[in-house]
Formats: sequence, C-alpha cells, structure tokens
Amino acid sequence: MAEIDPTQLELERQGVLLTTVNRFYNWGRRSSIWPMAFGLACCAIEMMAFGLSRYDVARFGAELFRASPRQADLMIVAGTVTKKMAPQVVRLYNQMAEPRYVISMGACATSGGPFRDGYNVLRGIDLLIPVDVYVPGCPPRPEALLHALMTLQEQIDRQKLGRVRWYGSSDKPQTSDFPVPTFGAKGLEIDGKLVDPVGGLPLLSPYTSPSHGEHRSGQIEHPEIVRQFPIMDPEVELENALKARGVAPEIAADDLKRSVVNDA
Amino acid sequence: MLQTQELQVNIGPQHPSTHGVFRMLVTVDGETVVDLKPVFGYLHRNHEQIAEANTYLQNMPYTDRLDYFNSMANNHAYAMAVERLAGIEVPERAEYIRVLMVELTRILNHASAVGFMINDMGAWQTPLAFGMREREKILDLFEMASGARLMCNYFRFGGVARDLPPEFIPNLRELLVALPAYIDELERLLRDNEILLQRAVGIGILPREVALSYGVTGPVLRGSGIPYDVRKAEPYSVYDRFDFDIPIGKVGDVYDRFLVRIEEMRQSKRIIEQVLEQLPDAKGGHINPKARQNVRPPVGDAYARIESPKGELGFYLVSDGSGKPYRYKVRAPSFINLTPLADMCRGYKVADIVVILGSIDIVMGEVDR
Amino acid sequence: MPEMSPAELRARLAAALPDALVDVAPLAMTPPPAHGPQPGMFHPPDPFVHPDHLVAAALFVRDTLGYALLSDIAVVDYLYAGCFELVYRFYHPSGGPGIVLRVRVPRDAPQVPSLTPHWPAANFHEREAFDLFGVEFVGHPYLRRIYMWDEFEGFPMRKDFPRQGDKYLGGDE
Amino acid sequence: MMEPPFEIEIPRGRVIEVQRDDSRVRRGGGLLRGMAVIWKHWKESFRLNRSYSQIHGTFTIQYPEEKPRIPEAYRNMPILLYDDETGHELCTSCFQCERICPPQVIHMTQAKDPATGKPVPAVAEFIIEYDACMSCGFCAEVCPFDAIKMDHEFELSTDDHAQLTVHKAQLNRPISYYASIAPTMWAEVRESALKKLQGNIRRRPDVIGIAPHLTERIAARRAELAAQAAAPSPAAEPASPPAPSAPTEARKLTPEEKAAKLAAIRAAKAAQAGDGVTPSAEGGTPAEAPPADDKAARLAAIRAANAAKKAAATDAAPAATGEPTTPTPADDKAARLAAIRAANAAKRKQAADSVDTEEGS
Repeated sequence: MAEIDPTQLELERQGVLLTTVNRFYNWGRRSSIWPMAFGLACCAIEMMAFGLSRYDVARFGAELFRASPRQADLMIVAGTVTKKMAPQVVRLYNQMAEPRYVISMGACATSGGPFRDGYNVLRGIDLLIPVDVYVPGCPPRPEALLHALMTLQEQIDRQKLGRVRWYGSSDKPQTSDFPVPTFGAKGLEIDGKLVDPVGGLPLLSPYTSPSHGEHRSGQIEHPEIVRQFPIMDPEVELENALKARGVAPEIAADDLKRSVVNDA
Repeated sequence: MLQTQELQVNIGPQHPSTHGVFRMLVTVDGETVVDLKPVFGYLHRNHEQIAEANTYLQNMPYTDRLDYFNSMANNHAYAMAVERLAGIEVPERAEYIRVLMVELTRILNHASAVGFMINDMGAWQTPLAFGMREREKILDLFEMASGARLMCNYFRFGGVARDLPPEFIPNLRELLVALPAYIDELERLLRDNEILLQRAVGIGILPREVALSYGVTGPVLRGSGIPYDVRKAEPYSVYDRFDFDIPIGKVGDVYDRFLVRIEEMRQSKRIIEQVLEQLPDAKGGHINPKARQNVRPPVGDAYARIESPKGELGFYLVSDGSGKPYRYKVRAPSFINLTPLADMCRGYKVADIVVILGSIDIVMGEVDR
Repeated sequence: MPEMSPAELRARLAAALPDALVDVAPLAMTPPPAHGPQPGMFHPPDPFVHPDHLVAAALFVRDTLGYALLSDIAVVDYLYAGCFELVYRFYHPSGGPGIVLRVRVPRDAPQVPSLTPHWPAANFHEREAFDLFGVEFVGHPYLRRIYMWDEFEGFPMRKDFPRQGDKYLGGDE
Repeated sequence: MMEPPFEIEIPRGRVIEVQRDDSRVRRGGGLLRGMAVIWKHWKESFRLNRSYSQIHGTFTIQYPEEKPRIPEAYRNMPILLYDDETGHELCTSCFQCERICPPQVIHMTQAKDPATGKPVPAVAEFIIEYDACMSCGFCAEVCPFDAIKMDHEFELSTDDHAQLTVHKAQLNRPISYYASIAPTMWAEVRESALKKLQGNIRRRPDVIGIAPHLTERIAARRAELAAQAAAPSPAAEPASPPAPSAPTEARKLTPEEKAAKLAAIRAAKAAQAGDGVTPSAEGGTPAEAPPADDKAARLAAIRAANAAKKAAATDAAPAATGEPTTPTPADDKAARLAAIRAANAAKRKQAADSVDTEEGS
C-alpha cells in the first residue's frame, strides 16, 4: 500500500475540512460521468439503448456521449475486444484524461466471453487496461449497465481527494502510458512477449482492482498465472483428452502452455 | 493550375460515425474522395472456427451474435440450413411464428438503420431516438417470447424454443395499431427534411448493373432498382402464402435506400397482419427442443438463405456425419454489400462517406464474424 | 423463374466448354473409424470445374445462362483427402434456385485463378478465402489479409491450425 | 457484361417504385413538418406511455426506483435450485448442462459417498463462470431434473473480476424463489421435478446433496433424531444448535439409525473444522478455497502449494484430497494423481514465489 501522510490520515479521521471538500469533489465527478461514444460489438446496441429515451441515462448526468477520448471520463468497453482492436482500445484509454474510469460491459469484454477460444479474441480487456466495474451478461440489460454506473458512482464516493492517483500521491503515480501491444506472428505482444499466451485458459487478471482503483501499477505483472478452478484438474484431464483426440503432444505442450505431466 | 497533393486519411476503427469498429483508408484530394480501402477484422471473433468446434445446437446462440440487430433472422437461416441438412420437418405453426419474428426484426432493424443513417449525417441522437423508440417495444415482445432482448436464441431445429406466451398476441395486436402511425411519423419527420435531401439525394449512386455485378443484396440492391428479394425469388418457409410488395428505388442513391427501408417496414407490417390471420392453433405444433439436442446429419452439404433485413443471409454447412459441422460458412450480407463501397464513394466528399456507409447499413458482427 | 438442375448445368457446360469439367471420385472426409459404421462418402451432384477453366465457366454461367448474382464462395478444407474445395454459388436475378460450381485444388499448392478482374463481386470472398485458408487467387488485384493483421502467421481456418482453448478439448459426443 | 433482365415477375405482390418527389421545391416546409412532429412529442411528453398502442408520451423507466417489468421467460444467469423443505438440491450432476454449454462455462464434480467411494446423484462442487456466460439458456432447457434455471437478477456488476466465478453456495436458490419469479414455468415442471427429487434423495447418504448453508442445521436435526431413537435420554443430545424443523420434515429425512449416527459424527467434525465446507466436497476437490479476490487467491494457492509440498514428502494421497481422516483406499491411480497434483502445486508455488520476489524488488 501507499505510504500515506499520517497528518492527512488524522485530518481525515477528524473530518475537519477535507471530508466536506471530498464530498463536494466526488459529487461533482459522480454526477457528470461522460462516457465515450465507443462501441465494439453487440453490447454497444444495449449501450445506445441505455443512452436513449427508454432508459435515459441523462437522469444520471452521463448522457453526453463524447466522440473524443479527450473529453470523456468513462470508457464503456462494450463488446468483444479482438486482438486486432486491442491496441486501439489501449491507445484510446491512454488518450483519456484523468480521472478516467472503465466499465467492462458484457462477457466478451470481461473475459472473452463465448468467443474466448478464438484465435483473434482477447481474453478480457483487463489484461491491458484497468477496469473499475465488470458487468456480466451477454449482453447485459440496459438496467444492468445503469446499475454498473451506480456502482461506479459508489466507488467514486469512496475516493479521497488526497490519495487519488492522478494527483500523484500514491506510491506509484501513474504517469506513463499503458503499454500498447503490437502485432506479432502468434498474437499480441508487449516487449516481444505474448500477452495472452495461454490461449485457451482463463487468466487471473493483473488489472482487476479490488482496491477500487486507487492504485494501479501500469505494468503487466504476471499474465501467465493461470486461474485455478478447484474442481478442474487440468494437468491430468487435459492430457487424456488430447490423447483421446489424437492431438500431438507438442500441441498440448506448446499451444496450450499447460504444465506437462511427468510420469512419476 | 494549383498544385494539389493526395492525402491518406484514416477513418476508424474508433469513429463515432462508423458502425462499430470499421476502418476506412481514404485517399483524398482536398475534400474529394479519390480512393477508399476498407479495412476489416476489428471484430473478427472467429465465429466460423468456433462453430466447427460446437455441436449444431450450440451454434444457435452464436448465430445471434452475427448480426446482433437481427438475431431472429440469423436463427432462421441457420435453423433452415440444419433442417435441410438433416431433413427435419417444421410444423406449420412454428413456421408462422418464425415469419412473425423475422418480420418484426425487419421493422426494428430498418427503423434503427434509418436512425443511424441520419445520426451519421450529424443529427446526433434525435432521429436515432425516434428510430429506436418502437424498437424497444418490439424488443419487449421478443423478451416475452424468447427471454432475451437482443440475443433471442429462439429457434430450434424443427420448431422454436417454446410457444408464444398467452400475453404475446394481444400485445402484438396493440403494437400493430401503433406501427402505421409510427412509420408515418418517422417518414414525416425525415422524408421532406431539406437537410436530409441535401445530404442524401444524388449521393452514393450505385447503378443497377454495377450493383448486380458486385453481388450486393437486400435494400441496397433494391434501392438500385432490382426487385430481388429472396422471399419472392426463392420463397422459403411460408412466405409464398403472403401478399406483399417489393419496393425498389429509381436512382440508387442514399435517398432511395432510405425510402426503400421505410416502405419495407410497411410491407413487413402487412405480412405480420396476415400471419396473425393465418396462424394455426397451438395444438401439437411444437417440438420439444430436448428431443433434438443431438442432431447428427448424414454426410453432405446444405445451403440455406433467407432475406435478412440486411440482404441475403446464407449458411453453408458441410456435415461429416458427426454431431459437429465440418464446415460452417456464413454468407454475410453486409460484408458483401461493402464490396462496392469504394466505387460508391469515389468522387464524393469526405463527409458523404459516412452517409453512404450508413445507407448500406452494416453490422460489424456480421461483416467480420 | 429459371430452374436448372446440376445435371442440366453439367450438360450445358460440357457442350460449351468441353475441357472445363473434371470427374472426381467420392471423397472421404474423416479417417475410417476404428469401430462403428463408416460414415458415407461426400459426393455432391454439382459439376466440378478444372481450376484453369474456372473463369471461363463462371463467365459462361453469368453471360450465357444469366446467373448474374455471384452469391458465395465457400472454401472447405478436406484435410484427410488433401484438397480444398471451393464452392461457387450463383443465382439468377429473376429468382429460382441457384447453381453451384465446384473446384478442387490440392492442399499443398492451392492456386485458383481469380474472378475479381472479371466479376468484382468475388473480391471480398476471395480475400477472405486467402486470409483464412491461404488459397491463392492468381490475378487478384489486392490479395491481402482481410481480417487478421499482415504479420499473423498461418491460416486459421485450416483444419491443421493449432486450436486453443477448452472448447477444443472435449471429446466428440 | 450482360444486361440484367429487369422484367422480373413477382408472385403475389407488385414491384413498387418509391415516390421520391425530390424535384419538388419545399422551401423549408419539410423542416417545419419535422418540427411539428417534435412539437407533438413535446406536448405529449407530460403523460406516461405504458401501452403498446401509443406512440406518444414518456416511456422512460425510472430504473433504480422503478423496477422493470421482466417477463417470466427472461434469462440472465443460471442458478441452482434446492428444495425449501428438505434442503436437498435438485441437481444430480448428470453433466447435461456442462456438455451443452456453448461457451463451456459450467464445471462440476459429482459427489462421492465418503464411506464407499461410489458416486452419488448429487453435486459436490458447481462452478459457473458468470463472466463468460452467454445467457443462452440451454442449461436450463436440457436439465432433466429442472435443477438449473435462469435467474432474473441482473444487478450483478462488481469491481472484482474473481467474484464473477460463482460457486455452488452463491448459486443456490430455494424453489420458492424461482416459483415467485416464474410461476407458470415452474408450475409446468413442478410435479416431475419434485418426483425425481424424491427418487434421488433416497440414493443420497447423510448430508450429501443438501444446500451447504443448510447442511449443519439438517445434520444436527438428524443427529438429534437419531440420538432420540438410540437412547431416549435428552443428555445424549449433541452440543450443536437445535434445529427448528417440523416433525413432518423429520420423518421425510430420517434414514436408518446407523447412517444418522455417522452423520452426527461427521457433522460434529465439520463443525470443529469450522470451515463450512461440506463433507461431501472432499471427493475431487483440492485444498484451495474458492478465491475471494486476487490476493487471497494467490495466498491460498501458495498455502495450498506449501501444504501439498509438505505432504508430498511424507504421504501424498491424504493431503491432496484434503481429508486427513479418510481412510483412502490404497489406490494406485489416486496416489499417482495426487503426486502429480502436488508436484504441479510445488511448481506453481515456485512460479508464485518468483513473481513475489519480482514484485518486491
């Protein structure tokens, strides 16, 4: 965690002035979250419905879909992020000004969804940029997206003026841009390394933000750690399945990047 | 003579006026488009490869996500292809329900397509709000019947997932009261609008010979004056039992395509009324979807096409006798309708590109698949 | 509405372009199973055209027979038989069922003459087939990858492209 | 190029050419007509539009205050049903849903009888990856026991990705809940579902197949009954909290004495362990607890890896199955499996260690 000035902590505890300022500051930001007009796939249609008369996001002060990332506070990643599109998404995120938030809308943006086994599909946008709110659903109802917006507003309410990352008082102020992946022969690469090397496996994302997004490193830490399902026994069952299907062991070893079973 | 230089401009993949993530590499001379190269693949989510790893039934919800405005139409084409491949009969009531759903889909697609096209002209959101308004009510009906607003997943091989709920037909009849007024209102709002005429008349002309040679289908082809509609050309399902007209355009410009869409909504409404008249009873018309979980068609291939709201949507399936398709190919109308885009845009201004693109009415989920 | 059966089309083609048609043997799609019945052989009734005569045959279909809508070009990878099959589908603007021409090319040297210079409708179909299957269309004016980026290696829809993911691990039902 | 045939016959209908009127001079009249439409809408916007036959009026749903009218058939995410009365889950782990799931997000293991090692028609662990679920509803459609149904709850947004991998405890809903959201759909299947459930309960020993949060209560109740049957003195009652269950329920639940006694012992042990994991989950479950969040997951993984490593040195099998008291049959295969698991866990741990050091530096 970041080193926080004890005086400030004390002040916050006393709630002298900062709390009021905080509340005012957060109220201002939560009531005018302007999303970017940025649709990727199916969920974008529900995102439009969420902006139009039936659901009317104007009631939340977020109806102003901005065409430029420079004017937007919120990026709703609405739809499948393909590997071909991912660099652009990161670039757009980099172009947004702080404070900026990301809602990952729908299954595809969150984890690749039904298309996660495709060769051109990124398994979740949180591999590349930090995500504040995830909305499951395929596609989520517009109400679900409104709920996500309210969740985001709650998160904003919890932020402290003195500790938000864009004022640089966190231990790793995020000054640099997020790395934009490049196209490689097998997939997306950052610094010559495959970003989504496991192909078919769900990943534990480095950018999930349980601490409500106040602290983000901006570095891809370890995308190679595989999320564990307690009931899955990938090492054993995978090999059997592959053998049963007559798939060559080198495919099992190289393309699935799962650990090879040694006969003990 | 002034020295000019050609300039390359990228429009997209993130651009408020491109429908989804579509990129165009435009060569301009001043404001005039000299050449245009579409770049695809920003939504290429490997539909066909994943489909070959799925069983036949598992592909049904994936087809929803092809053209995500018209999931019912995609379902219909795919269900027809598998039924043809495996030789499955469809009960009559199910056929009528299918037609009903697809025609409702056509109305909502055209309404929002018109809205989007005007949106691209610069009328930010207001016409779109009109276009999407009745769509919400149709989506309510879809949700009632199938359980989802967009991704209906309603069709099954040899029928539909479940019968219409009892409240569906009364609500649909109420909606049919409102539809003509709604379509008239949309037309009144936009049709004579001088700004729209300025932006649409004489823009993006696609002569009919050219349209035919490019293989475009749907409202784009009909806007160019060729009355080719799969519902009439090769009647499938129960379309041969309905009276409806084929609207065609005169010139083949953006305005014609706009008018053709408006008129098609009226014809769809006519079809729905006839469906409601002829709809057979619910007695024994439905299959239990559980009975057809594992379709294992014999070795062979089949192609089925329908008139989706965007054009001719076809599914080509090859079976190797197993429970999964050996080859699954989608003939996506909006992908092919983009072929003449460069020709349509050449010589017009940069601002016209987005209007022309809007008039083709593409959906990237289907273009890139 | 014009209707033409595959046999009729074959006769018309044989009369007009005697060299174009080839006879092909029924094709096995999968290796014979260890047990259980052998699945049937694939032998569609449509005429098969030699790749060298494809353009002539397609133009014959369009200009003489009037099937002026090139609807679809589908590539099928028959890995076990070692060939690609290209399925060209044409429709008549007056309506009626379509006709199909098929072309088979070997998997190791998939070269087909391009229809695009003569018939622009083939443009994106051919680029897609090139991108996903690596079928080379000789004479195509702009044969580049359409979906994947240019640096991408391999042709993902081929049956021997390494598949990734949980979906591909389950056995056949 | 051939001139296309433009005389095309259309059966049952005409070809109509659209009326363009684009040569007519409008002098702003079109704009005014459009404005009239907008004006009409503004004028009418002060009343509500709640009917399908109206095109005017406000039809905004004031969402957080006003809940949307969701039709019965609506499907968002799958849930698992359990019987209100007996606490038994309807799921028998027949794997139908796992097989049909198009994006393959359903994972489950079958429960095993700890005494005999035979599979029981009940589910030990059930995981659905909500973050990849495509809401197609096939799982609910194919389920022969009507155990998996589609929920109407859509307020699922969270800031924690790992929470979207949902385990059995969070998936369980009582039948009464489903009957309240989809009354007619439940009424259609009620008879057969409950009948099948009764058949399955008979094949489930002790508390296997009971919703996890009810396990203790029901086990305690059973133990109480069993104790009453064995020795009619109130002193023999175990220390676990008394269960407020009706005698009718008890009759339905009571198996033969022996099983009940066994259950009591087991339940007591489970309570001692205090981890809330159902004893039935031990069959195929490695020691890791479901990850609550990132850090905890990593921590758990490390802890499990450590445990596995330690165990691998001494005795591989019991540690890997996470149930040291179970007399594991000297099964070759199981032992090898456990060894592999332990080795992998150790490897994983090394990887995690290296990551940690990297982070530290």
